[in-house]
Amino acid sequence: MHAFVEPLMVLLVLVNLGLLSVRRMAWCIRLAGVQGALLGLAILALAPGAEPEPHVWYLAAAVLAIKALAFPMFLRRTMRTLHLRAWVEPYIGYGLSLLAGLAALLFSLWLGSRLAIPGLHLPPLLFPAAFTAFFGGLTMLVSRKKALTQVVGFLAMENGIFLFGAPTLAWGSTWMELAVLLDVLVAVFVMGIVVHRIDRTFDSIDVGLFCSLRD
Amino acid sequence: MELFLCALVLILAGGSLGLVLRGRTGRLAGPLGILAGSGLGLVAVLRLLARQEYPRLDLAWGLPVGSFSLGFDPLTLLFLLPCFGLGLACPLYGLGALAHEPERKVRSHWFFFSLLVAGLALVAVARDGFCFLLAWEVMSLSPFFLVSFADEKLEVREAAWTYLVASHLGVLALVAMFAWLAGAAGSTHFDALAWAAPQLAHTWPLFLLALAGFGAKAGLAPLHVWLPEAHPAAPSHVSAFMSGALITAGMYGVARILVLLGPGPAWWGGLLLGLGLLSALLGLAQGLAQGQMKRLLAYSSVENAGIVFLGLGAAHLAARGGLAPAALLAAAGALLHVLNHALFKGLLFLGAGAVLHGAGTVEISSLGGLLKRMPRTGALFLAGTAALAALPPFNGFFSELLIYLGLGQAGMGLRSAGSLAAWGGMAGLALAGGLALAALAKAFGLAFLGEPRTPAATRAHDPGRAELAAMLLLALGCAGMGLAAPWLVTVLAPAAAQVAHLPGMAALDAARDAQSLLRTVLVAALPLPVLGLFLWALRRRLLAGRPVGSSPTWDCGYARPAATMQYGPASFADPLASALGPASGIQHDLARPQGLFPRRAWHRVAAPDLVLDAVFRPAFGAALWAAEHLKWLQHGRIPLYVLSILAALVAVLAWVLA
Amino acid sequence: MSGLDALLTPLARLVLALALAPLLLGVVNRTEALVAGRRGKPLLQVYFDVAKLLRKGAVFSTTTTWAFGLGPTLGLAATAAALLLVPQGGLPGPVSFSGDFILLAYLLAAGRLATLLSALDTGSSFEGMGASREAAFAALAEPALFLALAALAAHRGGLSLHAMLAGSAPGDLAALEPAPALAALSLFVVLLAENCRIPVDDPTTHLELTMVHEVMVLDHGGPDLGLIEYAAALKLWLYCALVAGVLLPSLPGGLWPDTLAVLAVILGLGVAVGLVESAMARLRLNRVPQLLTWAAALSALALILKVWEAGS
Amino acid sequence: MLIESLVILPLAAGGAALLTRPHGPRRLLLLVAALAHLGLVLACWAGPVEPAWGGTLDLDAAGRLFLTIASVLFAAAAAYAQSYLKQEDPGLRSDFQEGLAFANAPERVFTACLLFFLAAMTLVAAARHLGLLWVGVEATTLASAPLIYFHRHRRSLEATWKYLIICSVGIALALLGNILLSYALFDPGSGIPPMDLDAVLARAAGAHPAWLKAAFACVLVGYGTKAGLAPMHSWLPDAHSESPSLVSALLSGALLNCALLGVLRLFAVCVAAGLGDFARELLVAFGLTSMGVAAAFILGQGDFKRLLAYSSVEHMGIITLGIGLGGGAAFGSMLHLAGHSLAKAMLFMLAGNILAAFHTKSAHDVHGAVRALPVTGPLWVAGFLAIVGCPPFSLFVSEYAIAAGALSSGRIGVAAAFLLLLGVVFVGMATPVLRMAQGPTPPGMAEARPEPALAVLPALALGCGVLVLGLWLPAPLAATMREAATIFGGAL
Repeated sequence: MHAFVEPLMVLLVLVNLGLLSVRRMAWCIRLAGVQGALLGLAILALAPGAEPEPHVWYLAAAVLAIKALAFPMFLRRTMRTLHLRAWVEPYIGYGLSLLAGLAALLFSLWLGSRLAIPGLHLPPLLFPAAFTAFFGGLTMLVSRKKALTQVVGFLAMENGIFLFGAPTLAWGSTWMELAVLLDVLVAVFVMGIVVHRIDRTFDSIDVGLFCSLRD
Repeated sequence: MELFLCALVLILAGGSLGLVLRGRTGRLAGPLGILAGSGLGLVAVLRLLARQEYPRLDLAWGLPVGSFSLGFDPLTLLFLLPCFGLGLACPLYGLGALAHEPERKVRSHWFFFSLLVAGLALVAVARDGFCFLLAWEVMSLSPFFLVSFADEKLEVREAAWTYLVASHLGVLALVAMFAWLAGAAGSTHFDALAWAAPQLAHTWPLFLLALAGFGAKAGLAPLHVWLPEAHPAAPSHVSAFMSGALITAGMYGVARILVLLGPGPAWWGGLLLGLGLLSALLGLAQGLAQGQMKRLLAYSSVENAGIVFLGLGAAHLAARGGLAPAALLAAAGALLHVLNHALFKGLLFLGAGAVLHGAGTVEISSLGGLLKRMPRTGALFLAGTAALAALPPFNGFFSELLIYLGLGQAGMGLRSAGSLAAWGGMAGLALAGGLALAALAKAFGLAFLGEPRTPAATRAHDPGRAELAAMLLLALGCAGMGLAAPWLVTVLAPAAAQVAHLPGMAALDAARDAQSLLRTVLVAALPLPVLGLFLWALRRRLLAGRPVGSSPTWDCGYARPAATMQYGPASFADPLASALGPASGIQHDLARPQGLFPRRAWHRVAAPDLVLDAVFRPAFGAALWAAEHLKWLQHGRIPLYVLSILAALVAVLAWVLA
Repeated sequence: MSGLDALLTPLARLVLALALAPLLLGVVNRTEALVAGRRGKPLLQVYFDVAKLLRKGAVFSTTTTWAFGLGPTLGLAATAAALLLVPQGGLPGPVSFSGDFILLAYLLAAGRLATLLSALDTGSSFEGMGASREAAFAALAEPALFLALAALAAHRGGLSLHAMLAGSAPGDLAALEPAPALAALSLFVVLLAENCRIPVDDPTTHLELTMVHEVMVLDHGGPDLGLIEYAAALKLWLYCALVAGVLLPSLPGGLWPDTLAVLAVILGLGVAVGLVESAMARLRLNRVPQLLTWAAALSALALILKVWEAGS
Repeated sequence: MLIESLVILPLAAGGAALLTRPHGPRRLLLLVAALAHLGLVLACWAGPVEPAWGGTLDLDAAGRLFLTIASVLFAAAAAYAQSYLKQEDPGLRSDFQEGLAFANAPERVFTACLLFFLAAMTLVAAARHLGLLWVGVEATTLASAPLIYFHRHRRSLEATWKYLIICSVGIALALLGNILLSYALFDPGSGIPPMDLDAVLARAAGAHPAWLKAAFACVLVGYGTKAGLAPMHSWLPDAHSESPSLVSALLSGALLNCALLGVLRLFAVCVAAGLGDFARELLVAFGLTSMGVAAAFILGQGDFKRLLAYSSVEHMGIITLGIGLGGGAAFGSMLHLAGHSLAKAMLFMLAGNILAAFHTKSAHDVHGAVRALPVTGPLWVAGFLAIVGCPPFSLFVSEYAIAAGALSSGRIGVAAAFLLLLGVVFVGMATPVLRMAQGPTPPGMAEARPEPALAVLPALALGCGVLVLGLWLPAPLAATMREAATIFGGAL
């Protein structure tokens, strides 16, 4: 499985950059799903030993089910029921977002260069891939107007963190990762509910409208 | 010690019972508790003073910092006197003055009054820095509630706010000072602090912090700004207590810190002297310009605080220059002035309260001719005025004389800068004396003499018995302290020696000299009252049997004189105010009559506080302005909020890993 | 000098002062008249005036209270009590102690307060005006007086008036040394201000708007005015005695030459006052503070000179 | 059993509340559950507590302290809720700020979420596993979001969304920090240890410093977001001002502490790894920044609930600063934590009463509270004095201890800034608070209308608590605080 790690990481980075540059909501959600799927695969690929242990399989399955299937479905349904317009509506243009993604990549590489542990052989691209996802998600949170895109950004961020934590599975207990996953699941659902509320109250999910609370 | 504790318990119990009980008992429990407690406390203090006993006591303490250590020493005993003395007079006055106020307000009023008295007493006896701070803050907070008694008025609320802010900012300086010193000592006990202070490389920051914190409470310029606001706003017996007793806490603090920090460099004395002089002169320059009696008296408190600090500074300078007798004289003068000031300022504030009650206002421009309508108040007020103007043979003269003598001896004994500082202090004190006379002539002369300027002043009347008794008590104190001055010097000598770090023997000798000197002074001052009485009798004798007519005042032939044409407060102050220039802070608002058919014309004169207007208001305004302009940070946009988190993260990571 | 003499001589000189004070005013008046080319009032005119006033009745304003009587009585009492402290001619006053100048200043202040209150008691704006000016000028004269005395104290090394004025060695001509000379000049200005002489005030004018002292006593008459006039004379004598003390060297001779010398200097000062009054015009009121500040500055200069001298 | 029941009890009660339709019994259930929880927590003080779930749940001194504060506050809030919920109109009504119609969320959901919130906080306080701690903190966010959105109008929705997004981002960062920590503890021999706190502490000495530093930075920013440290505090004033007052009380008094506990747990690891000085620098920097930012927003603040919210930012800054200074200041921080929670909860409850009586959150429009509300008004002033650290309230003791800590460690600049900012905050708070309390009542408002007992008694009780702690610190409590301070690298 280890052979797949490198291409997977490259793919993840590409998906990330894609997330930052797509213009259609549907694609945005789809790419988030793809990211989730790649994450599930990455967990399998990163598992130590020739054949992954059963608990890694379970976790990968759970990740695939939740991140690759449940979230995109849920988000798409939300999009449909809210009759959203198809565009992402950025604060910061796509080109700039992409640049920000590249900057995130560079910062991740720098971070990776500062953080090295003797004896710990992480896949060479793990660090940039995870942190690009993380910072890319944050960039989405910052640069997109729609509440739903912010949820996607949050998901991308979480995916990055999850990816970063994947190698620790080799030594750790799975139940903790499952609990984290569950928490994120609930979080996304709560956010989804609130997005519905926002739409009903404001007739829009443009968070740019959210500026009545300030000093 | 037991007696003292009983007094404290009585005071607090009275206040708390008053808070709980209803009806007449609820009204009376507070003031009676304070009166009884203060009486008991006074007895305890006088007994300890007479026996020269200085007991100490440590009580159980429930906090991990500090300890509940109490103790007496000469300084403590001295500063307990104004607290308990005015604790006898002010509630007595308040009993009468608040008789018709709503019950709920009165009960809480006496509760906070009891906290104030007890807090003040605890400040004086505390022997632990933390315990001191606790008592200090309780003492500082309660006047806020007392000042805001009539909180339905905007100016009262503003004054209370000013007081609260000033006192709290002062406390912060004190917290810093004690925490710093305690950090070096490893304990907050005064003994430990006194032990640790000499080991410190620098004690001057501590001294400056203490000066800021205590000076703000004492009314030392330029930190005096709360006084002229709070005193007019508070009920008069509260102003009297605050002015006579509360601000002595600040003086006590400085004296105590001089004891704790050990003999400091000479410039401390110079600084104290300079600030004292500044307070004395600024207080008078501004006080002279005031048209409101209580504000004028408040500025006079600033002046007197200045005199006390001037004395302390001179004592410090002289002691560092090896002039023990001069140091003792100045220190004893300063300490005696604390007691004197409590008496006459208490008396004058109560008198102002009686005017407020009798005539409905203390705006001098609305008063006049009160001596005929409030003869008792008038006579007592005049006594207070004479005492405050330091006229012999009243008490104020003797304390100022001691300070003058200390300054003079220091001026002759010290060299160069020290000598000039002492002489300068003397000249300044002389100027202050002249200005004080003018200000007081204005306060008494324009309010009590002449013709009433308004109908309200025509209907003025003396207050009730309780109020008069309270004033009489203080007036007798003023006269008695004057006569007892020679003996008081020896009583004060231990405390003075403590403040100036004088060896016991030198202090004792100097005190003995001072006593015999003051006896001579007393004798030399006696011709004034004796001759005065003789001449008074002579005058009556000469006029008896001769034609004595009465007619309106000679007005140089003016056709229709009116009472409002009398010299008013602004016109009286004008020559001095224009001589003093901007220091008096007088502002004219003049609209001249214009045109053939002039409309309204007016001339309003006000004298707002200079420091408040020039320093504190702009500073607070600038802070507010900056805060308003920082508020865009909370703009309401989520993306930017997340960005700020991201920025924080990147910044921290970059700092951590770089 | 025997013990009894030590007590009696100052007392005798005090009595002399009490008796001759009105004469001093007469000398001032006569000098002015002579300079102006008139014959002037008799030298003893003030005695006649006081005596006549004391025999008269009085009219009191309906506005006034008992405070009205404070000015004449306490004013005179304070001046007389202050005179007790003043050394005249090489001898201490009847009462002398370290710091007696402070008592002197505050006794005079007490008299001033009494006068101010009497003036304000009438409720007239003229008298209020006078009181206001008197209070202002006196306040500004105070530091000049204290600084001058401080300079003398620093010069002669003592804090009693006796030490300041007569503590020097015989033959020490104070007027030739800078510090005492400056102090004397300053004291002389204070004398003019405190006694309401030209250039501060014109005691002979009858234009109320320009007066200080005279306008304060407008409503007094009869014995009251008599007491006030006498007190004014005593006050002038007192200040002249102070200035004379600075100027006069201690004479080696006996009691009589000494007494005569001091009387001569005091009366000479009266002539000087008269000459100043003749030679100068009244200052504008708002210039008076400047004059007093100058006097204080002179004394301060004297003091700084002394301190610098002692330091080097 | 004790610890499990502490978590399970509110969970079960919350479930039951969801199912109970009638208002009376459900409100009673809330109170009973709260009191039972408090009783159980007090039982934990009796002696050592058995760890549960294989040692992942255990109460050390810090946990006990944090849990007790949360439980006490919850009990007070539950009592307050009795009168608060009774006053709430269930139907449509008009919003006093914008005039728009809105209704409340179902009370069942509200009550249940309250109880779930308590369970989550208990979990955070008792967690001995960093992962579980993270889960607990995230759970508090999720349980409290519906609480903020109780009044279903636009502004509370906006506040809820901001709360959710910003806190989620923060907590995600904390997760990143935890993962970084586990890498930091990598050892070629045994790999990466489980995130059990004891195991982590045991291996901290051999941690890789750069990774540990990065981990601490992430956790500090992450949990710090939730704890309301500036500049990550932006959600806090909105959420506090728009949520019902009793929720604000819990958010400010209990939730912020729980989030801070997350930071402090990792701080303890840093100390154990010998990186204490580095971590302290960060804590001091964030503490002072929070105080400064809060001071700027408190000055001239016109909304009294936002005022209280910013004051929470300030106090979280103070606590962080105290921990960062170490020594006696760390003890001061623990005491401050308790004092701040009690006082702030008290103030929020009183703010709720004032809001109910005056129908405005503007500090300019409220005046004469002392006259209009005879109990709330004076308590409001007392609460103000308590929160700004006037004696005899306990915050004075703690602020003194922190200032003393700064000075005795020679950090004069820090002490000066600390005291200066305290002064600014005092001025900033005194102005609106006293303006509200004093003066005549607004026209048309009756003087002195008595409040329901349950609307003021909880606040009164909390106020007495702050007062007592300022005069007398019970020995077991003092010992626990001392121990907690020691856990976080301080010593008295």
